[in-house]
Amino acid sequence: MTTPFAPSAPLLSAHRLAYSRDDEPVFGPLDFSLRPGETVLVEGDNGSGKTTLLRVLAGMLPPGEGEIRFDGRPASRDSRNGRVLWLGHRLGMNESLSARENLDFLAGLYGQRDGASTASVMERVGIEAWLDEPLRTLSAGQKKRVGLARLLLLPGDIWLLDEPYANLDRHGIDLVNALIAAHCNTGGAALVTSHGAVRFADPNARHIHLDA
Amino acid sequence: MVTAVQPIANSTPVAPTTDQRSSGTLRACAALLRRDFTLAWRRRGELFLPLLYAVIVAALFPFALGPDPELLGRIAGGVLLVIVVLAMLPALESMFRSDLEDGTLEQWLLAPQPLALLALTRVIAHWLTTVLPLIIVMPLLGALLNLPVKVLPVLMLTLLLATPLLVLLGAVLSALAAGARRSGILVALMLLPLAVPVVIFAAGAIAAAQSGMPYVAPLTWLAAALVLAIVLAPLACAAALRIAVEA
Amino acid sequence: MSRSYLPHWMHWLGSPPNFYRFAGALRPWLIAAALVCAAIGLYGGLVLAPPDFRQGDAYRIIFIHVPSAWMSLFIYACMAVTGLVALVWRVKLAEVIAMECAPIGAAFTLITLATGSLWGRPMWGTWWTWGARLTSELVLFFLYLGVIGLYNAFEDRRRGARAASLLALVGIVNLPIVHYSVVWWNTLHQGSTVDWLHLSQSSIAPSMLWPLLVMTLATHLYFFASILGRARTGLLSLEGGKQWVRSLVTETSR
Amino acid sequence: MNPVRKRRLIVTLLILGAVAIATGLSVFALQRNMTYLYSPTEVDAGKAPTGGHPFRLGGIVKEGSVHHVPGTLTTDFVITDRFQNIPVTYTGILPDLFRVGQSTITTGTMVDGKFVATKVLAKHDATYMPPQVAQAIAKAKEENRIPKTAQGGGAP
Repeated sequence: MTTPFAPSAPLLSAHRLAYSRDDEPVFGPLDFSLRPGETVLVEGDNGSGKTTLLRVLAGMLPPGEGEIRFDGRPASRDSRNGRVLWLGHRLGMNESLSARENLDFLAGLYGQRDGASTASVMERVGIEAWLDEPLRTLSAGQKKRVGLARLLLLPGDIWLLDEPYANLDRHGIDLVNALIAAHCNTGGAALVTSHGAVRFADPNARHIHLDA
Repeated sequence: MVTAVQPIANSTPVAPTTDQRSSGTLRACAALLRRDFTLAWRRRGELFLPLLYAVIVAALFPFALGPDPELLGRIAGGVLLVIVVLAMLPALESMFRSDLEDGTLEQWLLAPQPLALLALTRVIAHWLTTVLPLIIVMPLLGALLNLPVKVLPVLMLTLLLATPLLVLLGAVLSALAAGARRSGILVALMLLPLAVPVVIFAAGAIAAAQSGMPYVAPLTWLAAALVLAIVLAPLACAAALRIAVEA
Repeated sequence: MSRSYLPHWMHWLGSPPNFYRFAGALRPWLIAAALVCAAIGLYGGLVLAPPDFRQGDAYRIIFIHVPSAWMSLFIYACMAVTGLVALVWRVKLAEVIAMECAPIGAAFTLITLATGSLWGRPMWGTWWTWGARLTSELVLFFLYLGVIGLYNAFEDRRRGARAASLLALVGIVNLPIVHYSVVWWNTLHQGSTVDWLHLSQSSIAPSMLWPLLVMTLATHLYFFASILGRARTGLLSLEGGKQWVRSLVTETSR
Repeated sequence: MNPVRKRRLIVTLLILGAVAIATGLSVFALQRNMTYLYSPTEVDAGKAPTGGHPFRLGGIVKEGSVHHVPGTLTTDFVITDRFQNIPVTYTGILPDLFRVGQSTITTGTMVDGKFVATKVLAKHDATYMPPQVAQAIAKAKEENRIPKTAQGGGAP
């Protein structure tokens, strides 16, 4: 039914995509595409619409104008849901539950990547010791790592990461870069926002610059 | 600098196919139920509060009205019905709030499962954890208020039909108000008027049982409304949750 | 996105400045027509129409009660339809109209309940009874209040309008209940008097029917005039910083 | 079938199914008649609550049955549905519309075969006409020239 992505069509593409809030343009119109193995870095100052762009791509906000395509087909809940993984300002996990309980729940919703397990992804992000602690006992950086572990556990191929470097130390930043690189090496793609304070590791990554 | 690039779990990420999705639907509902039960268990102290509230209010009536057993017995059915409705209200308000605040709803939205189905599952979990205990203590409260024994089964049956209906309605209103900054007691204020017809039919059944009359008709109306609500309320709920996440 | 499915004139009217001008031009005529109709209807109902064979003059409250009751349902339907348009196509004007319907509808519902109560006391012998018609009309009133309350609970008014529109759509199940309550259940409230399909077969004398119909027309005209005016104000406050509003202000202040 | 259509189909079928079941249940419930009130025939058949439980009795005030007890506010009358009669006694002020032939809803309890009402409500039918027309109709009805249906939707 749904064929795996054709190599010719980009995983995700935007055509004349623009969004305005109360008729005040927030961003756009933008044209860009995201192909397998590609990372696009969205840069811009505070208030330039980076988060809004990602929320529009994730389908949480309706596109004001223009079009979003997945695998060359117009975006719909069916073409988007399950393959887009979203890591935003809000962790998307319950603080009273442990990382294991949260991740198991999300794996129940999204399915699980072949060969990945809750324990293995927690180990990969370096906080396996916190697997069964309630999230509220974790530091902000550790919580962010649990969020990263989610990306490794769930099977989506398009990562939309909003400020993934926030709250992370130097090692954490390297970890994010390494995870993105590994994801792209296996045919995935990532769209990453950053307000520019962090230098993205991959020199080949493309950049979208949003003006405030 | 970039550390050595490790392959992620030796696998390529592939979007799930439709077949995988439909088979995953049950698993997703089960996962949500398990999660909500775990959370409820972790906050089991909070679950006792509505119970305690119901017991205290029921205990207040003999004091307020005098301990005339005949008078108490006559009004017990209706009083218990109203106590259950009131005890349910506070929990309904926050049905989706914490999930909206910590971003879990965003994850629901992007999951490959229908949002309405997740909302329905949440309603079921909510009913099982917060309302079912109230129904279970009904015989105790009935005894406290001298409820005639023959009315008790009808009261239980009525509550089994009326409370899911109220939770479904409450879920829609709770989802609608979730995105509002100042919701306060808005959900209660919106739900109570809508609960009036439900209470009227439920009270009709109880009153009929009390006076030895057939009580099937009002229960059938409740059942009809419940059947409609089970299908329509989750759809409305899903639409409301999408608005809530737009913030 | 899917706006292109709307016909052209809707696009034109949906643009706030166009609507503002159109509504401003139409409104005085509607108000005048509503006043004329109300004057004729009230004169016909209170002076010309004969007293009822059983109720005497007390029945004359129907010339207010019945049109208000019809309006309470009609306005809710308007609110739900424009609310649906607001939800599906996200037309700003539809959001404004849906939200401005609610206070007018609530007012008509309140008038219906109050006049009914005034009539019920001498005729039925009670101010209020928990019959199906009265209860469902009361629920309608609370639905209006719920829409208003939900709308005002949001800081972002456009999101508030969409949430409240959804509530209005959910509440639409109440409309058939109000209308058919007197048929489905044995209530104290009487059944319908006016048979819209066969007006001449209505169980009301023609000399009483025509003022009722004229009053109905008057309330509709008043509603349209009122909603146009309210929508104009609503648009102005929503579009406060826009160029067209600025030029409007400079035009009028000159 | 593409997934969007499939989901829409499922949702539509679910809604239709729910509406069908709900309609069936409503029809069943309507047959059972949610009793806002009981008719004299139902009371006579023992369908109304007994043993001091209050209920609503509805019917028409029978011709020639209204007697005011002098010096009190008490009124005795008979409620009929043309098949069975129930004697009613009520103390209090009667509504304006209360008169012979008027459909009436009383709330109270059965005491020794007599209905002791605590509340009397007059149910208005949906007919409005000038007195002259009413007289003409009454006259015509006496002469059996007009069938009952032409009188309007005034079902009790």
